[in-house]
Amino acid sequence: MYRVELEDFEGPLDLLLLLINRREIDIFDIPIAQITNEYLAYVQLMESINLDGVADYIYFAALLISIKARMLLPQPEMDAEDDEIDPRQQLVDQLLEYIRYKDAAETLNQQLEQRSRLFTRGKASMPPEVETPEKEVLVKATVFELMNALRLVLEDAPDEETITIVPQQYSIEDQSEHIRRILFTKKRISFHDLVRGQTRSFIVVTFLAILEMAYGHEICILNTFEGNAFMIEQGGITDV
Amino acid sequence: MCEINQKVVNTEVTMEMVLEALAFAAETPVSVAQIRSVYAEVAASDDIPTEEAVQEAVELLNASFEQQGHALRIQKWAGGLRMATTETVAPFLETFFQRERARRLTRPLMETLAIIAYRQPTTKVEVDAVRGVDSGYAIRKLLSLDLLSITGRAEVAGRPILYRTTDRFLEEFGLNDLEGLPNLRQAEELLGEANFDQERLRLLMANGIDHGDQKPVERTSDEDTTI
Amino acid sequence: MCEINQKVVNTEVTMEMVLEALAFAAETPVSVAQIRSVYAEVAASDDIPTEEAVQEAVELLNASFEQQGHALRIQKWAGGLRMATTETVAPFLETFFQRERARRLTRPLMETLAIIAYRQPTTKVEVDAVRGVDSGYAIRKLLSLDLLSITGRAEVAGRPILYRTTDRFLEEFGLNDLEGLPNLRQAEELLGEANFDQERLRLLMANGIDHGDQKPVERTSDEDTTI
Repeated sequence: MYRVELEDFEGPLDLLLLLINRREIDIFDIPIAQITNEYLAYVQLMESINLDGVADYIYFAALLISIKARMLLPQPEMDAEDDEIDPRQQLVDQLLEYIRYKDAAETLNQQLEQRSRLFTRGKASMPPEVETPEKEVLVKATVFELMNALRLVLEDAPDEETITIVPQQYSIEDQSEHIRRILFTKKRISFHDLVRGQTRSFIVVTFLAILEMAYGHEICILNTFEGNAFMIEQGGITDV
Repeated sequence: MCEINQKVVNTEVTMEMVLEALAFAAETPVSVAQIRSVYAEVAASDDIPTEEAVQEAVELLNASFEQQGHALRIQKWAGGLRMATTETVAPFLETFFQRERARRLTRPLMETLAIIAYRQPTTKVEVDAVRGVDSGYAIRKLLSLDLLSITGRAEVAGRPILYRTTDRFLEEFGLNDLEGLPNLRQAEELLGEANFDQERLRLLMANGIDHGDQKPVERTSDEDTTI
Repeated sequence: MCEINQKVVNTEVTMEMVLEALAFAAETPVSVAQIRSVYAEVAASDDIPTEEAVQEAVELLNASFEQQGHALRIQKWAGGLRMATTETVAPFLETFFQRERARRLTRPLMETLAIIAYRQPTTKVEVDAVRGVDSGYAIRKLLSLDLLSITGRAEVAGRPILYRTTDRFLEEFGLNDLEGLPNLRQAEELLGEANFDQERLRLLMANGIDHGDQKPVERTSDEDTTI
């Protein structure tokens, strides 16, 4: 019933501006009840299709509802100077501030567009001095580059066994074998008992091993309904 | 090094030529200070050229380019000098590179960048507050595009990271410094424009409306971030 | 695209200008055939310029460059045309690029610096362990760049040298103090959900400046076994 395409807005403030614009409403005199209803209809729609980022919209939904409630108060609220407080003021200020940056963003985008029509030297004309850079990749000295260097360390890091700070290393194969051995004697064990007192990487790899074994119907996962614990036991559907 | 230099000093290498060569070759804008010191070092001269001498060379070179019908100019970007083509040859280059249209950033990226550009140094919380949405992805993307950088942490609770724009930002947007940013207009001024509600607001919304064929859920702003 | 092109054709964009712009901006040398076809397409002309016309433009442009004392030339290579600087300005460019290179850090240096920044004071053995390669060269280089300094010896077997970052490091990275480095939570925020081991990041940063009271080497990952 409210026909605004979902892709037309970029966030709750954008949605509000769009609703205001569509009704040709004066931003300084927003009919809160009407806008709130329309806004909530959108948020419900977004929730129903599981759109990302709905949480951002919920805050403004709450804000609109509270403004609506305050508008209904029999006595208007007064500030220190005994002037009447418009419950919509904060929202309007926020919308006005947002409009300024939307405008600036559009202006800057035009500037980028204009500037991008001027071309700088291409690689074909690269002087011989830079044609043969050092083998090592050159990076700039910013904190973000420093963080990226950390990321590279993390991505390219050797296997855990060569790192002194993480001496243990587990593989899914090893953990599967470990689980098989235990289930051979015990038939059934809780995940909690299986990993009690172990390191985080032991737990994670064991958990992955269980998922893999369950997927291959080698074991069954039983929910015990006690906290978040679960049991595993031998045999998948073949046993049934 | 000295032997090489001696060879050169006998030829008449002017400041314009050095400026031209450095502004042509450098990957980022070259500062006037760098040009002065490179010139003085290679020419093995005690007289370091003045800043005015370099500025004058820029004017002379650009005048010569224009007069002789060249398609190149020295631009003042990010506090330095860099050679670039003129506007007039842009269609030829765009055809050559098969670039459909000039570069733009997506709205989430551009809004985030604008807020940081005008408020810098500032924090993610402040950007989130102005936009009304989480700007984590946009900030990371802008950092990786080298349009933003980290400048430390604010002296408030939680010590949030402070962001600012980079020289790369200035260069990409054709600005010499932050003073060159277009004035941030007052909302009242924007609203006061004729038919703001219909025209301007619609224009601001234009990206979204034009791309009506895109799927809403897939639109996570990571397309079209060419820079 | 056509509307843009029409606008340009009325201005006198010569073959020299197009040649100049393409030779300057192209990523690989431009062929004469490419220049002919781009020119014809944008000028929306039925007459494709001849090969001779392009060759003539090269001669004219180079003559103009030489006559007006420019440091640029169009060079003919097997693969096509490109722009280059004259021999005479080569020493200036060499000096410039030598300095440029010195101002940048290579990836191994950056990685080593990042690890030491967060784990300081720390030893070479620990840096080697995290990076998985020998960091001797990188550490020596960083010491010579005054980004690292020696702060004593660790009280463990062999008494290895302890390294820390310098004031120069803070200055180069625009930080007031080491507290200005992003903390663990912020690092995760900055790096996003990338395809690396978050646990490793946590371990790497755990004994960094935010928890300077913990001993680096003794630390294993067996605390915090909740899932």
